[in-house]
Amino acid sequence: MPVAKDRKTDIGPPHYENFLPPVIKKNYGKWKYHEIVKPGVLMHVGESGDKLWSVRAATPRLASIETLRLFADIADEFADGYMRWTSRNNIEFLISDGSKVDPCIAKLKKEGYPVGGIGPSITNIVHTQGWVHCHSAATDASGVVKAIMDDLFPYFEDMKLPGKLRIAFACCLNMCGAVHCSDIAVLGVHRRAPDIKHDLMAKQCEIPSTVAACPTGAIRPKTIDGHQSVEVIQEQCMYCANCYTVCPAMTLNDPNTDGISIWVGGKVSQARHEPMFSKLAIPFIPNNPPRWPEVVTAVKKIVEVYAANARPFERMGEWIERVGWPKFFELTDIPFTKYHIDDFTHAGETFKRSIHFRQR
Amino acid sequence: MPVAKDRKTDIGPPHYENFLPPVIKKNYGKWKYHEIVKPGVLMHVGESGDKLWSVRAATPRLASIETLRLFADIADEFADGYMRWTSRNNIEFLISDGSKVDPCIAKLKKEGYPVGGIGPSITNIVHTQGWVHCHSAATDASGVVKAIMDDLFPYFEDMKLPGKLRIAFACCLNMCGAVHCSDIAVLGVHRRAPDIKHDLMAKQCEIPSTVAACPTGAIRPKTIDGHQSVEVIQEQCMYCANCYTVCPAMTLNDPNTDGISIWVGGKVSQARHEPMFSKLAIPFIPNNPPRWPEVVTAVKKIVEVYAANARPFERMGEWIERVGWPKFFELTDIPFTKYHIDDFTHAGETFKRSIHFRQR
Amino acid sequence: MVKLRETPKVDELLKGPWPSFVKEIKKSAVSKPAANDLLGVLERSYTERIGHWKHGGIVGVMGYGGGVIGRYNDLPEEFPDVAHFHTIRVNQPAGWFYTSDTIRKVCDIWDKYGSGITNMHGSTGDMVLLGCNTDALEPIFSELTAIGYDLGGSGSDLRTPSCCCGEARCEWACYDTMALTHELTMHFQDELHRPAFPYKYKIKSAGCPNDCVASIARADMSIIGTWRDGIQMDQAEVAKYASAGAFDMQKDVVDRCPTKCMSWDGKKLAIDNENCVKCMHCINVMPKALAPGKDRGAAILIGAKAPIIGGALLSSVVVPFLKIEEPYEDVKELCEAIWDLWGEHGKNRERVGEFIQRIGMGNFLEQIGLEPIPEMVVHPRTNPYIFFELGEE
Amino acid sequence: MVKLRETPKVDELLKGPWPSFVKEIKKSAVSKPAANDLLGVLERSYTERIGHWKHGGIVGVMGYGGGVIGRYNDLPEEFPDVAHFHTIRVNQPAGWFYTSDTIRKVCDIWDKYGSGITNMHGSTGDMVLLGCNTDALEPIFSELTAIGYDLGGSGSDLRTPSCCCGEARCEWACYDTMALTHELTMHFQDELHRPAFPYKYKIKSAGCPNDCVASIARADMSIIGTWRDGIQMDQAEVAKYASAGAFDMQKDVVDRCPTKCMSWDGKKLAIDNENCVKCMHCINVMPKALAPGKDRGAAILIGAKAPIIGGALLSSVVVPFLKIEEPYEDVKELCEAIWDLWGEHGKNRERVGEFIQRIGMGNFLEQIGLEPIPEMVVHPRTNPYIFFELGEE
Ligand code: SRM
Ligand code: SRM
Ligand code: SRM
Ligand code: SRM
Ligand code: SF4
Ligand code: SF4
Ligand code: SF4
Ligand code: SF4
Ligand code: SF4
Ligand code: SF4
Ligand code: SF4
Ligand code: SF4
Repeated sequence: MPVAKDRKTDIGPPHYENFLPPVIKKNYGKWKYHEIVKPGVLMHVGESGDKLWSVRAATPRLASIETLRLFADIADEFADGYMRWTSRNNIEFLISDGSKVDPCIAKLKKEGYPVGGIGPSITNIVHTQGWVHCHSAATDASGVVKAIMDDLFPYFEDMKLPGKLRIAFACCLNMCGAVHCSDIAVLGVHRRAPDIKHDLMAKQCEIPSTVAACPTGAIRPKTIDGHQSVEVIQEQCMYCANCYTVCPAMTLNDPNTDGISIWVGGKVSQARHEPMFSKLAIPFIPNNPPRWPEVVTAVKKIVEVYAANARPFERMGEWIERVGWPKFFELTDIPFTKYHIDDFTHAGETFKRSIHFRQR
Repeated sequence: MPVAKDRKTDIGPPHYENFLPPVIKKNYGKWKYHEIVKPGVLMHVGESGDKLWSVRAATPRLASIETLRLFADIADEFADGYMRWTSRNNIEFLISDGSKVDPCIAKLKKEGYPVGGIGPSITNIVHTQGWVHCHSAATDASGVVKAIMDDLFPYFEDMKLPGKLRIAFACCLNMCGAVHCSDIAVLGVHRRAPDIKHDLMAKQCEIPSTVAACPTGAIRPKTIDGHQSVEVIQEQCMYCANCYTVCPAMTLNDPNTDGISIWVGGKVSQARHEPMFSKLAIPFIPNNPPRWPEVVTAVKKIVEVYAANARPFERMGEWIERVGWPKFFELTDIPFTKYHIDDFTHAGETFKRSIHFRQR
Repeated sequence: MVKLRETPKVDELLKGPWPSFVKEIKKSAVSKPAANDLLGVLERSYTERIGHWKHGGIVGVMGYGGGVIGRYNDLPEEFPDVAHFHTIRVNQPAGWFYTSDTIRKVCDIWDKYGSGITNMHGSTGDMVLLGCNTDALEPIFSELTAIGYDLGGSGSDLRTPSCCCGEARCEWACYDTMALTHELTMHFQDELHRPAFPYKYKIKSAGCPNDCVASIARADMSIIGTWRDGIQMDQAEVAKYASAGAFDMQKDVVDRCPTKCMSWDGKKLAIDNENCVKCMHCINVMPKALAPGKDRGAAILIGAKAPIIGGALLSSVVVPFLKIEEPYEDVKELCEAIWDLWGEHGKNRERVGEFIQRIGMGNFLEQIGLEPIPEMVVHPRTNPYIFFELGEE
Repeated sequence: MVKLRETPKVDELLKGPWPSFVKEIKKSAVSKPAANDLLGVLERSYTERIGHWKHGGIVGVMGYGGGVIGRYNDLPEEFPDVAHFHTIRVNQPAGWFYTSDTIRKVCDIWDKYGSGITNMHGSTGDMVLLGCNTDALEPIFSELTAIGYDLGGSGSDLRTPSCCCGEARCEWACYDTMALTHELTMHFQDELHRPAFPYKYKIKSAGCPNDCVASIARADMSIIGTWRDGIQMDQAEVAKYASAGAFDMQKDVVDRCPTKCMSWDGKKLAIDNENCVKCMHCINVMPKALAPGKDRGAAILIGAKAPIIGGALLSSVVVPFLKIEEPYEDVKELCEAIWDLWGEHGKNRERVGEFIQRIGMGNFLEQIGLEPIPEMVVHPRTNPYIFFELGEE
């Protein structure tokens, strides 16, 4: 393929200063406080008295260049061309003229990019590739996210929740969406051992690294009609797909057994309670595209129970810790099964080793 | 050896009812409340209004039959012959005539069996055999306990501590004293790999069970000049003595490396805080019989710091949890070392995975 | 009357206010050569900073596999009278209650055959007779049975069950710990005397959550009293405690409640019993005013043990609440279900707590026929490694 | 202008108030065959409930080992225009700030060579250009560098560092997250572009304990702003919040403090800063009244990761407080010390968090030259299995 002559490498990203609005350059490191002036709009006030309005709009994260050009036009029209994306895939227009806030909001809504996600609300769902691009996806990402957010939409636009509620999505255990510390985590899961394409083994994989990839030691080298290959001890496989990631011949995707699990009560902020992992709520829901109604209903139910019962500022996990897991399962009508009881490396640490529980 | 003709077996222990004073038989299951009328004396009052005084006296646990006969005489004189031992090796005289309480106390003190150990005090130390009877002891038991209690004696006789303070002692990792959940635990430790008596291996041990006994897999079968024996990978041995317990040829005792470690902050009651394990405070103090002054000083220091800083009813572990471990090490002047950082199976769970700590 | 051995080091421990075990050994030494040799061995250990005992082979009484710990001295020439120095574990009466009469009878037997030294009691709960010859075992055993005593456990068997004094001397007992302990001990005599388990199995019964026998830390089966209804309260007595001023009702009681389910308006104490986790604290500080509810029973937890091999364990909840009533069939059946499973699949020297962690609590519960419920966990799993049984669906 | 593929199932996701990714793909599909084929593949997946992508072999740009994820479709005959569908990870500017001008330039390049579809942004933080042919990689790269952009990380290398907006748009930033992130990215270009580690290494920088980039959960190295002195307080503003009544000062602020180190007498708020653990809660609810102290810096934690293989990890404290000042030598040296040790002794595909657990935190600290201190643990060890280094004594 063609290669440029005076080829530049290792230049790194552009310096952020090139992209900061003057009001930020001036007040950089000297902001005094902020207010949420209305849903989706932050006003930061500098020690100088200067003000900056940030208008936050939802995006599907997967964005066409047509949309990016539209955002550029909106930025030019209302924000002197300045914008940024957030760590949760929303876009923020950085406005120094307060009078342009409402017109900007109106324009965004008209174009179909609603404004919100600030404060005690449900903001964008951190998510991953799914069937749009990844090989090991146990479900689609963008589709499930779209279906859930359509249903939870009011929570994005208003700020009526007890606290922030973060939802994350990942399409396989690799957890590219880092769902392991979310108030609600939606996670794609495989549920059967890999189906080994023995003929491809030699071509596509290294036997030793494939064997080594297995956390449970379920993979053993085996010669199958001449081919150097491997076998999987079914009872030991926990469908983590780690072998598949190092060896494409260990196919794991299966329409009949793949699906979605739901986890709750994680957080990463240090606010009040230390960060927590999400815990298993629902072990499995079958894939039901295009709108995954069972998943949507389950998530909504959990959100509603939380909204109705948590105290102000309490995150999902803090609330559950206060009322106890038995109460959580009771209020959400989710059955508690043996799958909920940990049986991995540190399982014992999660067994109840006191009698501090509420008698029923 | 001679065997009785009409030999009785499996008759079990005598029925406790044979040994209960009338006031207990009458009020069994119908006690209303109790009061600590003075150090070492409990008064239980029945719904019937009946009263029972229990006078609790210290014993060294290791008791001569001469002493047991003395106790029997004291019981006859003051308690109609009724007595019991507690779960912590104290003796209690069960008195139904209040006027006999003080004379009983006087007699016990005269005989050298002081009265106390009730309420927010330091009661008897649960302990083990040590050099008096056990093969795997890394230190003596009774001697260390005696030296410590001599020094902490005032805490036994009065009730000035914030809460109960339980001390336990075990002479090796088998922890027969179940020290793992004590406010202060004194634990004998070996610190080098077993010295293998290869000639005895065949006679005294099974190679496979010896190899299997090792939690770290440090033991490997090996033939040493003809003898079937084993070898120990030094770097992997953590001196748990488990091999020694199944195979006497793996001797572990060593005057130069054996000694004592000190642990703090455990509890078993459900009161307020769930039960907790004791945590490492001092990794090692050499054996220094007959009075182990360094151990005594260390224990006393911890008790005094706790007494001076904990809130009412707070157990050692509750207090440390509230003020933080850095504060504990600061106040007790105990150096924090890499040995304090767990490196066993669940080590990661004890790493600080938040920034919730006090900045210094 | 023998001449006592010279023990200058050990004698240091005759000093001080705490009762001295050295004095105890000397009391016996005047009439018992074994006790005198023990002094010599100890002095030697105190000088060399090392013990002198050897792990015994199997010694015991006919037909029993447990109850005796064989012990031999490694300097038999120097200390011939402790060359054999076995201990006998005598099953204590439940709650450790005795009369002067029964104590004297035991002493007489030990006087006749043993070192004259005892442990009152061993950590598991037995009355321990410390030090005798192999020959003496059978005679001691038959004389003990003659006065109504039997041996306790040792080795891979049911260990001597023990319990707190419970209803005999405590207003907080939520069930009759001593009756249960006695009945289980009698019912399982064979399991207690003839080791047939993968490893030891200990049962400890505490009448309430204060757990005065440390059952949650020291027993493979921990039976801990608790209640289901509300705490019984006498407001008048509460007020007295409040005015007595021995403690601060808000700071020391209300604020110390683990679920903060109490409130105090200066006059009345209110408890939201729905959220009470039965920790006992408020009751403990006001015995005259508060008491456990009326709907009493116990929680059953499994698996506590000392650290070897995998690290110490506390027992884990398997039955959150059970009425403890004669003839205790459900408790006995639970024991048997656990022993059958563990007995069949447990490895040699694998405690039941370690066994549960190896096979998984979910599988364990399924096998012994208990439903999984959230009370059994601190929280559900955080890792996604679920072994799905697709057959089920 | 191509004819769009029939996608009845996928079209269901055009409905509803939330912006639709299907609409986005269609926007590109009208001019981009690849986007149109992507629609077809998706419809197929939605019908069969299975994905159709294959894990790519190594594709990339000359001299780089990372930055491109190779991807191929398993139905190339049916969907020829996505037979190759690689993604390019473009290193975002720190804090994700852009101008309309720079965005348009990137769009023009992607318009010329790619599918027209992007992710703004990927989970690690990169600008992700989604789907192009192998041939297009070099041209895209040279045009990107021409407008000042470079590739991000992938594979076993330093992954694209990311950070919260920090001082640029937040009053709570305790250090300049964007400056640090930019400097580390520039300083470690080689580590970023040429995979030479045992596995990936991610760095995320959050300006304060709110951790708006989830660094403690998502980065091998989590740099979290905090402070050492007292919280800055404006009592007048506190009073305003109190009277405003949006929340209850006692219940919602004081009682929610993790160490209960605050008190409120109805007029003044008092903070015992000695016992404040810098959780941010009180500051969060009263931005006008409270602020982090003046002695600001960051805590550095190591080792977060997703579950595979040993279970998910959060980062662990290795440096409780560090002043974060240019030229950040100490942060760079810490990175290098860790990379040297892990690079030499880490196993293939072993994340640094797993590595630390394998060799032991104590040993890890010793090797990278940090003193063990109690702030690094929740509590000291509970098990007695200490490997003593007797040489030391
Ligand atoms: C823009 C953004 C940072 C960025 O550089 O992109 C940001 C910005 C702000 N965060 Fe954040 N946070 C942002 C992601 C996060 C994350 C990361 C995540 O969600 O993955 C967290 C951790 C969430 C968690 O714990 O799981 C996060 C936890 C917080 C918290 C703690 C909330 C809590 O009670 O736990 C605060 C404080 C508050 O809101 O009271 C906070 C507060 C704020 C403030 C008020 C800071 C300020 O003074 O400007 C900003 C607006 C608040 C808001 O959005 O409600 N921010 N914030 C991110 C917006 C994401 C979005 O589009 O919705
Ligand atoms: C006699 C004995 C039970 C027996 O059957 O032998 C007993 C008897 C009582 N205990 Fe206990 N406890 C006895 C061992 C224990 C143990 C076990 C142990 O220490 O190994 C514990 C668990 C300790 C721990 O958590 O590590 C124990 C934790 C308690 C508690 C909880 C204290 C706390 O705040 O954690 C109480 C309640 C209280 O004291 O306020 C309590 C309360 C009581 C009461 C008041 C119960 C009553 O109403 O009679 C009894 C006298 C109190 C006292 O001794 O201060 N008892 N108590 C044991 C006496 C041991 C001794 O000689 O000192
Ligand atoms: C006598 C006693 C200590 C004492 O001075 O009181 C004792 C003494 C021995 N214990 Fe123990 N254990 C005694 C209570 C305990 C306890 C405490 C308890 O039962 O509450 C524990 C901790 C709780 C537990 O069971 O885990 C205990 C945990 C062990 C262990 C470790 C077991 C484990 O799974 O980790 C061993 C090792 C073994 O079994 O081989 C052990 C082994 C031993 C042996 C038999 C070691 C040996 O093979 O010689 C000791 C004999 C010492 C001797 O010279 O007689 N002993 N042992 C206690 C029994 C007296 C009685 O029957 O009342
Ligand atoms: C693109 C992205 C997801 C997204 O849609 O945004 C992504 C996509 C992939 N990740 Fe990831 N990971 C992405 C962020 C993450 C994150 C989140 C983060 O960085 O904050 C995690 C969890 C945090 C962590 O690092 O542990 C993550 C944990 C993994 C893992 C598990 C690593 C582990 O140690 O457990 C793998 C498996 C592997 O490395 O082989 C993985 C592997 C992959 C691969 C390369 C799988 C493969 O071999 O094809 C995915 C390529 C998908 C595709 O079709 O392009 N990805 N991956 C994210 C990178 C975009 C960017 O550069 O900005
Ligand atoms: S989570 Fe799994 S399936 Fe989804 S993008 Fe990451 S690696 Fe691919
Ligand atoms: S899916 Fe995971 S557990 Fe199963 S064989 Fe592959 S690597 Fe092993
Ligand atoms: S703790 Fe160890 S040395 Fe002490 S009695 Fe028990 S087994 Fe023997
Ligand atoms: S002492 Fe413990 S660790 Fe060391 S070899 Fe023996 S069994 Fe193994
Ligand atoms: S455990 Fe409860 S019932 Fe038993 S003695 Fe202790 S306080 Fe009383
Ligand atoms: S028993 Fe414990 S949990 Fe229940 S109300 Fe009293 S203090 Fe609170
Ligand atoms: S992490 Fe702190 S500094 Fe950074 S944006 Fe969030 S609140 Fe502001
Ligand atoms: S920052 Fe957190 S810990 Fe500090 S005072 Fe405020 S609420 Fe308490």
